[in-house]
Amino acid sequence: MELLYSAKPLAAILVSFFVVPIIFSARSENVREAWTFVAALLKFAIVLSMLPFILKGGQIAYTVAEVLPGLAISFKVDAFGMLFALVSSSLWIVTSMYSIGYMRTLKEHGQTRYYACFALSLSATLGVAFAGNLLTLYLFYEMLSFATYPLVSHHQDREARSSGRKYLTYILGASIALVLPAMLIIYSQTGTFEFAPQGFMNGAFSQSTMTVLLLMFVFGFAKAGVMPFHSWLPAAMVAPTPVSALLHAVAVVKVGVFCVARVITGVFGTKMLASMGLGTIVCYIASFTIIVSSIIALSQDGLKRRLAFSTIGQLSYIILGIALLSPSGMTGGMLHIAMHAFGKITLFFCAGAIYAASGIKNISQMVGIGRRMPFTMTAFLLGSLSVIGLPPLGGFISKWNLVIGTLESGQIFFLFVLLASSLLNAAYFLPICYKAFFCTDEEAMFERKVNEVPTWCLVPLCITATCSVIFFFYPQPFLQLAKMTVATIIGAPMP
Amino acid sequence: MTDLLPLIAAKYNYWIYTILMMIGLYAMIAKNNLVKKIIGMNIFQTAIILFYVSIAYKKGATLPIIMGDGHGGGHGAIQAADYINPLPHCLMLTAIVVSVATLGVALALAIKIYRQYGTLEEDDINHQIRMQAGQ
Amino acid sequence: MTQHFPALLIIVPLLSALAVSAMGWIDRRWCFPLAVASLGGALAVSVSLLVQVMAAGPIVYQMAGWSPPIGITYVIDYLNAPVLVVVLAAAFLNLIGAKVRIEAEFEEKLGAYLALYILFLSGMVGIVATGDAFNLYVLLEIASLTGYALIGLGKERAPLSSLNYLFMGTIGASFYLLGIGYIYIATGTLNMADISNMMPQLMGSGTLFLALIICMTGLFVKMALFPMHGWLPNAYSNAPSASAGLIAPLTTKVMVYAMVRVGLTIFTPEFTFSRAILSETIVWLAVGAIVAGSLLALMQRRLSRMLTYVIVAEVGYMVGGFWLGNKTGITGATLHIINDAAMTLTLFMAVSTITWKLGSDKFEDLKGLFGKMPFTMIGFVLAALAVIGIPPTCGFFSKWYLITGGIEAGQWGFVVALLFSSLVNAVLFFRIFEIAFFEPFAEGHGHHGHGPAMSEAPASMVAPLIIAALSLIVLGLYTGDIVTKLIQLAIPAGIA
Amino acid sequence: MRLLALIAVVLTGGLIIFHTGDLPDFGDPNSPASTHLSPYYLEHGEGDTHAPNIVSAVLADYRGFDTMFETTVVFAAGLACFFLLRRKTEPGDKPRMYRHLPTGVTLRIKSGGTFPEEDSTEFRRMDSHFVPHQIIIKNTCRLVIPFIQVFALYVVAHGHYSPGGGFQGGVLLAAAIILYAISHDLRRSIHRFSEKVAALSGSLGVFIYAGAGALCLLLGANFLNYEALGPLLGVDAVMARSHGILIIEIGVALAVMAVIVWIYYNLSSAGKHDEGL
Repeated sequence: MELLYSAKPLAAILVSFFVVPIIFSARSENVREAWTFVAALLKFAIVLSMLPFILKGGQIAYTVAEVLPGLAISFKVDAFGMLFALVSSSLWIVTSMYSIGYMRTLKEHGQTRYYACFALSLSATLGVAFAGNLLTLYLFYEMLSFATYPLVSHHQDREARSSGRKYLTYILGASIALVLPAMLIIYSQTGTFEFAPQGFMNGAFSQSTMTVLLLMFVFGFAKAGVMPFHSWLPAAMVAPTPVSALLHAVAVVKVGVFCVARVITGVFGTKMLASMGLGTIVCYIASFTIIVSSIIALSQDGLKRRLAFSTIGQLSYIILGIALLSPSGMTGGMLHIAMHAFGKITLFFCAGAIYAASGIKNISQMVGIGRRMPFTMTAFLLGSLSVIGLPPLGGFISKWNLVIGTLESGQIFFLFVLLASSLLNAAYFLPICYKAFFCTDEEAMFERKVNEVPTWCLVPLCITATCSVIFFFYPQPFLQLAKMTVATIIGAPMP
Repeated sequence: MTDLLPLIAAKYNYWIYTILMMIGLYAMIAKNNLVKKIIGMNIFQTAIILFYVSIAYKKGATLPIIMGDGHGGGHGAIQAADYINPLPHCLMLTAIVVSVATLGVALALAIKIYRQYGTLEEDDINHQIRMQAGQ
Repeated sequence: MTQHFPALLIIVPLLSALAVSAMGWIDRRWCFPLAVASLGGALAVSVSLLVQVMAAGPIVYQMAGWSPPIGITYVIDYLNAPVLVVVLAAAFLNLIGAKVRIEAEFEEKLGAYLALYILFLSGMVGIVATGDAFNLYVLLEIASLTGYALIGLGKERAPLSSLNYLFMGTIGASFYLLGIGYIYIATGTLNMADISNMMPQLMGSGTLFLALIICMTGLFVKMALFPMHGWLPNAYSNAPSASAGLIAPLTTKVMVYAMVRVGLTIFTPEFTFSRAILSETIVWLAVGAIVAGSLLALMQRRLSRMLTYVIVAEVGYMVGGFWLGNKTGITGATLHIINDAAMTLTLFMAVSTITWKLGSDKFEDLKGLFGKMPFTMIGFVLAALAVIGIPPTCGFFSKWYLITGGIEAGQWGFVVALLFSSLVNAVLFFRIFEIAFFEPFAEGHGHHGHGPAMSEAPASMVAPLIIAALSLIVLGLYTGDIVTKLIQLAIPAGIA
Repeated sequence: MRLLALIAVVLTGGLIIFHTGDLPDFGDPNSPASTHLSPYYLEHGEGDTHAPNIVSAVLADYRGFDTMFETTVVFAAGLACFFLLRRKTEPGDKPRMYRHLPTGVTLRIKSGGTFPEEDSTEFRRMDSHFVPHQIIIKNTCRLVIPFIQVFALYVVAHGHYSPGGGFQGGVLLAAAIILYAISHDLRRSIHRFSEKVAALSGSLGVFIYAGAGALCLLLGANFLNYEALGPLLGVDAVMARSHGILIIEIGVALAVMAVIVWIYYNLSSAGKHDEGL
């Protein structure tokens, strides 16, 4: 495998970091938002420029500083990290566009702080994606928690305050109380943190200790929303919708599952877990979360809350996929990071668009809205189909792989979990679409004239919806990246 | 008991300094009046000074000022055993000065406290503080 | 001249303290520039010493030209060179940051205040640099005596708090003196290196064990280890802000340094950690300090008081880490001396800036501060993150070593206490962030009367604060270098 | 609280006494304390420093660095007392009391009236209603004070040869001034030896000490190594140490005298610098 030393990963991370002072000192709104765009495009360009090399099977490494003896803050871009980085950096561009429309339409306060924190969050997300060892991963994980706190509690009212408190309590509490000790115990035994394709535990612990450590990670990365550490996510929906969209459908929650996936593959090693049968435990936990969260989602009336519970379930798909430890399962899980991101962000954009245009948050009041906002609701339909996992949308591909994965590993139980959950997904999404388009004139709840949202909002959600469709037909480079990762892990030749 | 008595007799300096020190310490902790506490502090420090000075003592030795004419004559080489140990004395000169300085600052603070509360009884002062906090 | 740098470290502040105090009577305008120049000079000297030590190993300086056991020596080695730099840098930054306050609050007594400030610092520097056990006592008293005065002129209960501090401080220092007496009885010398040379023959000595206990008790009182911490919160929270910003970062940390010095250099680790029961007891005391400090901090309603209890908990970190008795733990404790000094400095400077503009540090008065004083709050947030232990701030890395040390030593109580205190710290600080972030600023409540509009503090206060806050991250990123190039070389062989 | 204190104290005392068994007997000439380091001082002290009083030699030369800080402690205490207590006397809007010395009549002058000059020989300011006119005490003290001062100078200068030195001499000098302040009154004393002079000579005293050390450093030797002063004073190394000791003893005496007087001024008048005790 080729290894290239290059500062590109660092540059990709720092782009949005350095734009923060500029955002703060910008004279006018336009200048400020222009700089956000510059940073977003630059970041995407840097990430993209690394892609060909990664696709050739290479890796890019860079060490910033050796903070502890033998333990550095270092980056290592591999296929899996690349996949995640691509998703988050491309979606930042779209979200920035959407933010402008949304924030200006609703005349939100503190927009400068908003854009600055957004940029910081993206730095942290890429940091997690490119982390070369567990310490770096943890560092950026925590940085993301703090950078997103002002975003979650953006409204600075009582509700935002209690949600912000809940958000930090869960995320910070779990990471300090569970992840940090687990890391320390591992480090004191193995003396290294460097991710390796087959983990670096090398039998340093007994099976029972391994079980405890694994669970500490799975629950400790509370951003992954595994039950019972999930309830911060619905609470965090008080944030402005672009925040919910990017952070709580893409960056924050995906960072959580990404961390779990990294730990399972890079720290513990799939072979070790398979031989000890630990993957199955995680699978059961994930299945529980999938089913329960889908059922809860059915009962939610607030659109964003329903989306939030849907997200919780979908996150556990990814964890389930990874924990199946079979090649297709892992491919499916990793691919689902990308596919779900595009689908879910579309849904959030639509929810925000509806709110910005009409001020409505609840599903029961959305009867007939499809006639007023046809583009938005069409996009919504596409997004929900993708999340449910129907062709011809990207979500189908990842779900297909997941299903194959359950068969490969011979655990039929999880196949039924996936199928049941898909039905539930359909049950909580499709009625919304149905009611939005098909209703009698009397039932329609929109007397007053509601128009489509401004172009700044509409364009992004159309883009992401279109992407979802495109990925069904052309799932590259994500599929390729996921397959490469799996190949590295199981030691197969590069696809 | 028969072993203990000669032991005490041979090392009575330690007993005396310990008792003195504990008297001082007790006064510092238990007394209510701030000036009494300051006095306790002085006893405490003095006990330690006594301890050091008693280390310096050697049976049959005299104070460490070298006898003789001081110009190379006199009675040959100086025998260290003839003079008591000068080092603890020197150290204690420092400790005495330190304790005097501490005493000065302690009294200054006591005066300031008296000016503020009109009393030096600690429970009265605490009472006043609690009354102020209650208002 | 470079070979005289260890002496200059002390002479420069001492002579300038005299000059400043004299200038207080002649022309007050010269006091402040002189003080800044002297601290800056001493800081430069300490940095150059650090470079020398890293290049060529420890430096021994013989005062009055007498060789070690006879005269007094100063020893600059891997352990104290970084501590010296941090101590001087902290005092320097705080002095600049507090300029406005000092000049407003001590107008008439400016000369005396600055002279005391510098004398306190020279005491601290001396404690860190000296290689003589008794000399350490004298310097300890210089630092304490000036400290009482610096605290005593604060508001409300300051004189009473200061007198209580004086009592406890004197008990602590006297115990240390007594311990040195016992060492002297057993060895006949006062030079640290000389004592440690004799230690191998005196391994079983009961007298020395008593000396160890007494010395440590004295130092524990001085550093306010639970349950001897009662004097600290009152003394620090009632002190004038400029003094609190000097004393809070330095005193406890330098006392912990003295503990490390006494434990490692005087008694040698073989002897210090030879009695498991002693180490065990002290680690549990430290656990008590961490838990009690954290819980008491939760109960406070004033920012500065809350921080004083955080200090109590931090002392527990360092004492516990040292008495774990393994290399990792001692590395963590030593690293935490440096990091905690920087963190406490930043926190207290931030509080000083806030009270200067606001006239109060009660929680309910902190509303809306993020909007009104953004730069001050950025500094405060960074320091808070360091105290909680979030990477890449320095607090994370020392906590890292401490916890790893605890795991290695099998002291699970200590590990749990550290994690618990991290969580409590998170609660403590986020409670304040919430108030300062969510609640709107209440116009018109009692601020200091500097015009009607509440705004950011003057640049001379904010700039040093921001520098201190950024140093937290820089220290964090250079942890690897600090540990491998300094601290690990400072820990003597013979520790697992 | 008291019971707790008693228990703590008894336990501590018990712990210390429990360990006395290991300690050398009182007056044991063979204890480590008396055999390791101190013989060097006794045997070489006079040869090294030309000071038969070994305590002085150790104090001012071998461990001169400690002593410098000892002087600094005194100075710091003076500063601390001043810093804590001193307050400006209230502006002249209160009635003041004066005694007319030739007649012994006490005058009360209301605010706004014309006050006598501060250094007037006929009128003296008073703070309390009754100040006795003790002619015997005053005159006795006047006679004694010069002798005390001369003796103090002897103690300072003769510290090499007999018990004595800068601290003892300084305290005696301060005692003379304090005696004056007690027997006359604080204002008169301050008039003769003002606060500013006290503060400045305190600084100067410590400065003589530290400056002598720094001078050695400038001359190329280690800090406080008086041998470097030899060429300057025109004597050999041993005599240079002897002279060095004298120089710093003078500095110590000056500092101690000034600071103790300064502390007395502040303590006795609670910082008001009025009539005092």
